[in-house]
Amino acid sequence: MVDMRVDLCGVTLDNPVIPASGTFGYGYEFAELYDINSLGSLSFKGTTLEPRFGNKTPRIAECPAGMLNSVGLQNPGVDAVITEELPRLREVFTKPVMANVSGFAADEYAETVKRLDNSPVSDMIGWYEINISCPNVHGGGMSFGTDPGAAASVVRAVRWMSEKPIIIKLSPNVTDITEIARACEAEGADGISLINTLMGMRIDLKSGKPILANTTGGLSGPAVLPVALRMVYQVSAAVRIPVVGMGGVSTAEDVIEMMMAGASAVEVGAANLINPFACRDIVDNLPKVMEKYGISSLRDITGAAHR
Amino acid sequence: MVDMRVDLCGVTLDNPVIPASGTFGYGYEFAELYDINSLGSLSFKGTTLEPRFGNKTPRIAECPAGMLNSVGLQNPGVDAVITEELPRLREVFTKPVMANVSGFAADEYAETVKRLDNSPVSDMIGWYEINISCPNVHGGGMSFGTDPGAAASVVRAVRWMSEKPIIIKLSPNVTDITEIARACEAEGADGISLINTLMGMRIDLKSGKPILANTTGGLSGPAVLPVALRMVYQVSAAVRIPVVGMGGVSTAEDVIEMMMAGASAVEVGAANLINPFACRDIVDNLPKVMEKYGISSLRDITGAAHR
Amino acid sequence: MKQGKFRISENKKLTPSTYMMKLEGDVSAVKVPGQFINIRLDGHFLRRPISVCDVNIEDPANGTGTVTIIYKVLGRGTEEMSCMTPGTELDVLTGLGYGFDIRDAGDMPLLVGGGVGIPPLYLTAKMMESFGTPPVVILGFNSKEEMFLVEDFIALKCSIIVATADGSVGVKGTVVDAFKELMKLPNAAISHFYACGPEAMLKALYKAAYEEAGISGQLSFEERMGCGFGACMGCSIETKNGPKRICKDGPVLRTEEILW
Amino acid sequence: MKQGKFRISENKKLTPSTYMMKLEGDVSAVKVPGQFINIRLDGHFLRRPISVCDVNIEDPANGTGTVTIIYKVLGRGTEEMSCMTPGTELDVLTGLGYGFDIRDAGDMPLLVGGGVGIPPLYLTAKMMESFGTPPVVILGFNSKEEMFLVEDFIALKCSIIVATADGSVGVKGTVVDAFKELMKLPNAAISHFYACGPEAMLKALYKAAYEEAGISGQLSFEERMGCGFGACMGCSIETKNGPKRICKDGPVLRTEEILW
Ligand SMILES: Cc1cc2nc3c(=O)[nH]c(=O)nc-3n(C[C@H](O)[C@H](O)[C@H](O)COP(=O)(O)OP(=O)(O)OC[C@H]3O[C@@H](n4cnc5c(N)ncnc54)[C@H](O)[C@@H]3O)c2cc1C
Ligand SMILES: Cc1cc2nc3c(=O)[nH]c(=O)nc-3n(C[C@H](O)[C@H](O)[C@H](O)COP(=O)(O)OP(=O)(O)OC[C@H]3O[C@@H](n4cnc5c(N)ncnc54)[C@H](O)[C@@H]3O)c2cc1C
Ligand SMILES: Cc1cc2nc3c(=O)[nH]c(=O)nc-3n(C[C@H](O)[C@H](O)[C@H](O)COP(=O)(O)O)c2cc1C
Ligand SMILES: Cc1cc2nc3c(=O)[nH]c(=O)nc-3n(C[C@H](O)[C@H](O)[C@H](O)COP(=O)(O)O)c2cc1C
Ligand code: FES
Ligand code: FES
Repeated sequence: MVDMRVDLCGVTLDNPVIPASGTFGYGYEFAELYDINSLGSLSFKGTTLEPRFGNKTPRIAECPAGMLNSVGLQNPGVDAVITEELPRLREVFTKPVMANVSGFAADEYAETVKRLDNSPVSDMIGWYEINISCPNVHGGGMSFGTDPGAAASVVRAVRWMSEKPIIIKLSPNVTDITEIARACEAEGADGISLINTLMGMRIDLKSGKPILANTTGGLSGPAVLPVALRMVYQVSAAVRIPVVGMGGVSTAEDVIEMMMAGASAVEVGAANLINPFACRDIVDNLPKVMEKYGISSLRDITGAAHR
Repeated sequence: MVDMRVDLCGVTLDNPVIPASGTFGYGYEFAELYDINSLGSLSFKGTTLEPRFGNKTPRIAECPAGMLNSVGLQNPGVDAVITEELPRLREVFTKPVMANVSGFAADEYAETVKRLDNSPVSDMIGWYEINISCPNVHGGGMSFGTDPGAAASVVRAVRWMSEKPIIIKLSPNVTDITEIARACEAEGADGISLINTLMGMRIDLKSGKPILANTTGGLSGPAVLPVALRMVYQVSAAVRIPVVGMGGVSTAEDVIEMMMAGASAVEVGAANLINPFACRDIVDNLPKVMEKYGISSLRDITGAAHR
Repeated sequence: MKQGKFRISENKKLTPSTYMMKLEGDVSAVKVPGQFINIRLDGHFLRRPISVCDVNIEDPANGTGTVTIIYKVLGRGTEEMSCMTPGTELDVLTGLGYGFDIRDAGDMPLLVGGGVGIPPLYLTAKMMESFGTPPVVILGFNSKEEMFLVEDFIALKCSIIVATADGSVGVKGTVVDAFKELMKLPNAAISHFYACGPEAMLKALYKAAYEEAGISGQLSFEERMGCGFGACMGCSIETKNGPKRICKDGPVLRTEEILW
Repeated sequence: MKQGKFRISENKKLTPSTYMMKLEGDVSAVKVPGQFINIRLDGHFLRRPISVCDVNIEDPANGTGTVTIIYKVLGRGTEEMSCMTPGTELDVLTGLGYGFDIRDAGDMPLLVGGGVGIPPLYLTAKMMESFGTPPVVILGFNSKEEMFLVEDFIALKCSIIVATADGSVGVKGTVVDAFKELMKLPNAAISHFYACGPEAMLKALYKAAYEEAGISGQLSFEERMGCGFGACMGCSIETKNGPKRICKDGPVLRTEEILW
């Protein structure tokens, strides 16, 4: 028998497989398809203080081995998440949830975490995953995730809003990701998750215009796997806090590769969209693949590539 | 009849298709396969002042819709290129060549350009393509291409070594590519070419170790197309000098998409490796695809997505 | 929603650019007209959403049967589909979308379809006919040579009006022109309308039928989709009732909620 | 080098993990033993390099014939190959690499192969035999159940020594152990050796045969390849004669030039 358990900031997961934010809604709709308690955890749709409709459609464009999205953080706002979405999730999911939070100013992140943490559903939350890839309205539109100082300011603002672990989710669209990761660690972040999407675009040959109404969007899917592995490898060497790896993972083999690069747990995004059973299938396949590569405990392989 | 001609820094090309540096050797070996004069031009293997063996093998790893390479600029050095490689190319290629030059210090780039420009084969050269993605030994190992000041220093050093157009080839591994492009333009670069490879890695599940001897390598192939299109779009809006687009191009449709994003000419890299006839096939298909989309002159579509 | 393997039993050219494909497998998730299926194609990352044109359950015990789709060759994916041979297996998600609500049909329902917006109306008409109310149907094509499914609607005892852009058959003009002609008839007491087609057509029809003629209806929309089953918010549009996901809360919206 | 479509005419399991595939097409680019072909597989970006085990020209006028390869299931690509059925078409580059130079064989050439390094030695032996000098052959396997091609070498009238790691057949040990046994025979006047197998085997053999016994030879190497035809420098290794591309200047290197 293989041991699939892993530890993330002091919480033990039955397995490292976590559907990534934005690709699994608030989870309960997937529970109609399979028992989502087979997952390690789930990261829910990026939640903001106010409800957001997001960008105009088209929001999706196909790419070789991947896709672009420019959803733009559509979500019903933190209050509706507390009163409507999470209570529905509670009925079908018994494990700690990763609460993905977005914002456009540091105090907005803080307020959103605070409301979640003081809500009747706060017991459902195992970790906060703070997505700092959104444009920073106070910093001129560049994303919080592309500047160490701005990233640190978000960590500083949210750090004391909860006693739960705060994981900062980084953008890959940077020259030196380790610099941002170190800045977050220095401010007291409990973990780093990466990567968010790579900025890309596609053009419709018939019209000559960008396919996405928003012009550019975020690339995800297998195409980004090598970039994600490289960044997880670099960041896990640069910080001491645990790393949640993601980007292009779609098989049990990919989960193992991401852990060897340095991840303690692994999120799966776009793969859920083309195969709604992707996460379940990965969890089901993991023991077989672990056996194939002689891995008896998944915990042991985190960072194997560094050794 | 469609018109495939395009202009690049004052030189007219019969068509925009240019094999990318590092994927076409010094060209003459491909001439055994087909008449390479059907191409717009070719960019030869990155040439340095001294001969270089490059990195240890494995230097190649497969990826979803792409590949990693860590060749590390293997080349026989500028003097052998002048006396051996280019004379062989001259026998089979009659068009202006793009001379791809690399270095590890600004004066090294300058000296390489100078030797080429004062050599008996300098008449073969239509443009210099200065690859600033290599690590900057004087700047602590970060690449010249990741810092506007370092990029500008290279342009400054090579600018007066030749009267031919100087095109600067940028690295995509940066937070803001427009900043680097503008710094190059300000120093007098005549064109920008992009993208070089995205830094990535893969791990061998059997050993748990990185596949590449060099740990990380450069990702190229269709996987990077959306990132390349986005950067070409951004840079062509940020500078007035022409842009040579590349990254994941493997069909005539991709060439058109890259031009609509803002490219005046288009390089094709990894596609040549899996189909040695890729560039010939793209040139052959272009007229048909132009007709399909009602394009009578390729020149006209550069930057269509901006309009 | 169900995920399953389907076997192509037929793949036939209907017009120079339109094909009909029959897929055999577990069709039990297909419940109402206006739903769609989402087809995985090798070498393409995203699935291709195509409306259900018809469904036939062969074995109710295990839900097996045949789903019929009609698709136009638009890009690389549909082009590859057009070359597939019977026997090929496809990975398909079925039972997607909320579909048309035919309980609102009333006494004289009208179906309006343009081009490859027509297929989902076939199953709609078939169900209406089975409830004893064959609808009035307006079908729009570019030209006579692009016509398809017309005979099938006739077989359902629908009253058919065809409009072609070039006038080669029926009314010369759009389905909206045909609709206006229809409304001039004294006995045209349209109770409710159901429409599917290009967005420009839907918008013009919304104006003519809902805003001007005061008839309520249901319109089926297309959006580029990430998942097709509600997970990604890739297809959301704003409505008077808040954001709706075309794939899950749609693809059908009611005239009353549309924001134009 | 030629690029062409090849039709699988046979794909057969030889051992639990080794398969033999026959490919029909234009084989005219295959000139010498030790060359390889490079196979494009759907869904994989890079081609898969596999040595030519045998080649048979059927129609010299247009160069058509059959190429035989033997491959081990290692990862996803070779696993997919193992499931392919006769009739499937593959895009293949043929005539890659410089191969073995059999002009140096001398009176008593020795071929040494380990595992899936054995296939290219078959064509080598076949050509030597056709020139009247059947070689001495040492073949190494892990165990009896993993043996393949042995009968075929015997049919070529070669003298065969088999070594297995578990001792289930022949010499217990490696091909190098078998080589050392061979060298103890009074009449073992090996003129030149040709070897292909895992790098550790090649290195040990180089030491035993070249450095210790003073026999020159040619060794065939494997490297991960970007192109397989000399364009990318992905497979270069350093030799005493400067850098060499395993795909184009190799895969065979001479003992004299190897840097170890
Ligand atoms: C709910 C729904 C029902 C549909 N029903 C039908 C039908 O019955 N018959 C039919 O012919 N077509 C139908 N379409 C349109 C059909 O999905 C597209 O024509 C098809 O996806 C194009 O794929 P492609 O690979 O040929 O084009 P490409 O342009 O190569 O596709 C690239 C990407 O864009 C997407 N895409 C391109 N055009 C559209 C579009 N118009 N709508 C949605 N996605 C698009 C593709 O799905 C793919 O992800 C429907 C679309 C939706 C959303
Ligand atoms: C010149 C040459 C001749 C060869 N001849 C044979 C032969 O006759 N029989 C045989 O069984 N094998 C041979 N090999 C090895 C064979 O190429 C690999 O086993 C095969 O590519 C593995 O593919 P995969 O998809 O199963 O493995 P994966 O690990 O999934 O492949 C991933 C990538 O790594 C490459 N790769 C993995 N292992 C190797 C390797 N050992 N050598 C080169 N590339 C590798 C693959 O080509 C692919 O690009 C030869 C290799 C070379 C270079
Ligand atoms: C449709 C879509 C929506 C997403 N929304 C969010 C989000 O709300 N918050 C967030 O942190 N990441 C979001 N992401 C990013 C993913 O969580 C993940 O970081 C990224 O897609 C890389 O993983 P993948 O390649 O497995 O998809 C979204 C991704 C997709 C495809
Ligand atoms: C094997 C290989 C070697 C390369 N060597 C060089 C080089 O010497 N100089 C350079 O400027 N770019 C080099 N590149 C980058 C390509 O020129 C090109 O910028 C990149 O591969 C993106 O294009 P593609 O996706 O079409 O391959 C190399 C790329 C590959 C795959
Ligand atoms: S396409 Fe994903 S929610 Fe509609
Ligand atoms: S694999 Fe490209 S040069 Fe050898």
